[in-house]
Amino acid sequence: MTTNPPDAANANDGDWGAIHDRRASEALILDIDGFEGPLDLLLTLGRTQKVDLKRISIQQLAEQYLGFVEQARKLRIELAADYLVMAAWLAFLKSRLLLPPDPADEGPSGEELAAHLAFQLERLAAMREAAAKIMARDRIGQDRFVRGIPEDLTTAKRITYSASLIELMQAYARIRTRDDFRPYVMDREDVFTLEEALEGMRGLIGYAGDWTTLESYIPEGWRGTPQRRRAATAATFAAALELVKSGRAELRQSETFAPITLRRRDDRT
Amino acid sequence: MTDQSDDPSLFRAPPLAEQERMVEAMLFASAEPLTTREMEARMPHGSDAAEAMVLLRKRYEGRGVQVVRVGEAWAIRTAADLGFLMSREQVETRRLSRAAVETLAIIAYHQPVTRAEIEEIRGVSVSRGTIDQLIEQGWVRFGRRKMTPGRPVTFVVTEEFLDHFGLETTRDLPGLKELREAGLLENRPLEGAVRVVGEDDEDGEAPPPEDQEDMFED
Amino acid sequence: MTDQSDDPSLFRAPPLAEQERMVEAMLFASAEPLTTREMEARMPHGSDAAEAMVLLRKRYEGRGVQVVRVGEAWAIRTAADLGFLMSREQVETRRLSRAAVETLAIIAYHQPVTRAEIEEIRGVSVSRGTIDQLIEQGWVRFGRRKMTPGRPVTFVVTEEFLDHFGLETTRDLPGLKELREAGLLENRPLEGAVRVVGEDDEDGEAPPPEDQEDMFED
Repeated sequence: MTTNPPDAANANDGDWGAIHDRRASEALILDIDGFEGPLDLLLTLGRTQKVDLKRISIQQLAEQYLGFVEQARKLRIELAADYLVMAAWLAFLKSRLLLPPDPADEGPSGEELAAHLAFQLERLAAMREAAAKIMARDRIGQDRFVRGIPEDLTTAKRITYSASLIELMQAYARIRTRDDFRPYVMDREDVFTLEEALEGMRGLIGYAGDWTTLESYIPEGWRGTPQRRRAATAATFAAALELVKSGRAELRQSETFAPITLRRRDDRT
Repeated sequence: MTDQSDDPSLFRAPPLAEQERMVEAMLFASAEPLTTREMEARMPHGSDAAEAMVLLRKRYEGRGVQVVRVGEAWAIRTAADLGFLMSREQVETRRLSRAAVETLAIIAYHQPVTRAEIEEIRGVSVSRGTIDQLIEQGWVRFGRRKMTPGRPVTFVVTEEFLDHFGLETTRDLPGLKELREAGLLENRPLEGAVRVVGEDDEDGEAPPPEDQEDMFED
Repeated sequence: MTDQSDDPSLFRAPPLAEQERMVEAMLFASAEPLTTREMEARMPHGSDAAEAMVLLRKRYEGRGVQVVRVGEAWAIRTAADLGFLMSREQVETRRLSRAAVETLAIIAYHQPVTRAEIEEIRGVSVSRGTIDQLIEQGWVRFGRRKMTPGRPVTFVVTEEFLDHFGLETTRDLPGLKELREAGLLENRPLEGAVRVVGEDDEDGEAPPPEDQEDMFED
């Protein structure tokens, strides 16, 4: 008893063309790494239709592609995700092309989608051809040559600086007479800023449950010269007002020019 | 300095024949193309490099070396038919991958073109390395950003590309006119068309459906 | 190549004009001078490079480039009278920065002066670049080291400085009183002269006011 292996039986059933086609598609599958993505594969499949790309049957192409994916699956070849995306889309396109258009459907019709795919294939094929034409041109270093002993066409950039004697003297005078312009100088050494005062008081106010004089918040080192004391007093007073405003302290003065005192404001009362 | 300024020769440009000698010397000396402006900057005051170039170009017609235009610049290159003599000078250029060659062609024909547009045409994502390779080769550079959402960068081909492939301008790309007439240089995205790449494209968005008809009417 | 060897035209030397084109292209592209023998080895069989060279030499007579003999070999070189086109110096004049003018003034008035002293007088630190710039310009040079601890280098102004500013010696520089009398003291400090003391001051306090007059009375 002789039994043909199933493959051979199938081969006998089909005609030569079918075998040829199958072999070709298997060859494609084995060459899957050689493809630059699904569009490239479609283009290759499309070429088997042996027609002008403009008149390619997208429906037939979709079937070829789906057949290819099917084959790959049978041969347990992992296809990259984008090949599967293309397969799903082509299946959708095929159904769109087969069914009568649904007037409620938004977006392009199946024909429009098919025409666009044909355009994409044609464009890709055109770019391939153009690339080949470019690469076949007379190229530098192969057909055309540049000067073998180029000379340096140098451009030395020299920067010179200009300055006049007057500028020089004015600059010197400016440096040497800086002190003459003291009124214009912001001397920060004797400035106690509101920020500094606030920072200091925020740290201390928590402890001031009882009325404490504002003066006691003036930091050490700012009570000496009148100038410094004045600056620090003003800043501390302003900072105290800020704390009152934000509800963190209370301020009290018994009479005009009497010492100003403040204490923490207890939220819970 | 002042005593020389009376010398009229300083204010008279040299004869054109002399200017022709000058542009000839400069173009011979330089391996890179030179613009007439660059040449004029080196020539005596009042010189007209462009006019001198007309003479020079004519002089070298049919010779073993030729004066060629490269974009805005000029260069002297050996005649292509004599390439066989230069086997010793031949430079082994790194073979570009198929992806790189295609990408280069797409940039040349579609420039300025965004990466998303290149991907749309090729149907695959363009690896960073492919464009880097072309930039490194000196054939591609960044163009202006596109004024579309996301302001994507664009790519254009360089003067070196033109020089390398013997093109005067990008208008001389082979088959450009036919491709344009066939509408194959258009970028016409279609809503609902398959997108196998470009989930992260900002500029790859298809236009809203109401614009669609317009897109096809050009 | 081998399949072409049957072609009878290969055994007939090309016309001399064609040979002239060939030697021209080879000399242009070659990185080193070529002997007629080397050229002939590359040319079609039966060519006479020496004869082609006679034509080529004549053709380039009086041109911007010339065919010259280098030992036993030939090369194309720029005509000697056009060498000036190859190198060009572009001079750009810039205004000296405020920091540089001040530093220069201090060096002029106080030389020899150390960097620490300059900083003390200016009230701000002096960047390395500022002094370098003045040295490069040729206005300042290194003086003798000071015989103080650390033996710091000093800076002095150069002859070129005196020349540029039209001074015979630095003693000619006017003092503060003269500057004031000459109306050279501005009524108010220039914008930016307002200096918050201690901001970028490394050396701290400016010298006490009583020293000031002395500095000018030399």
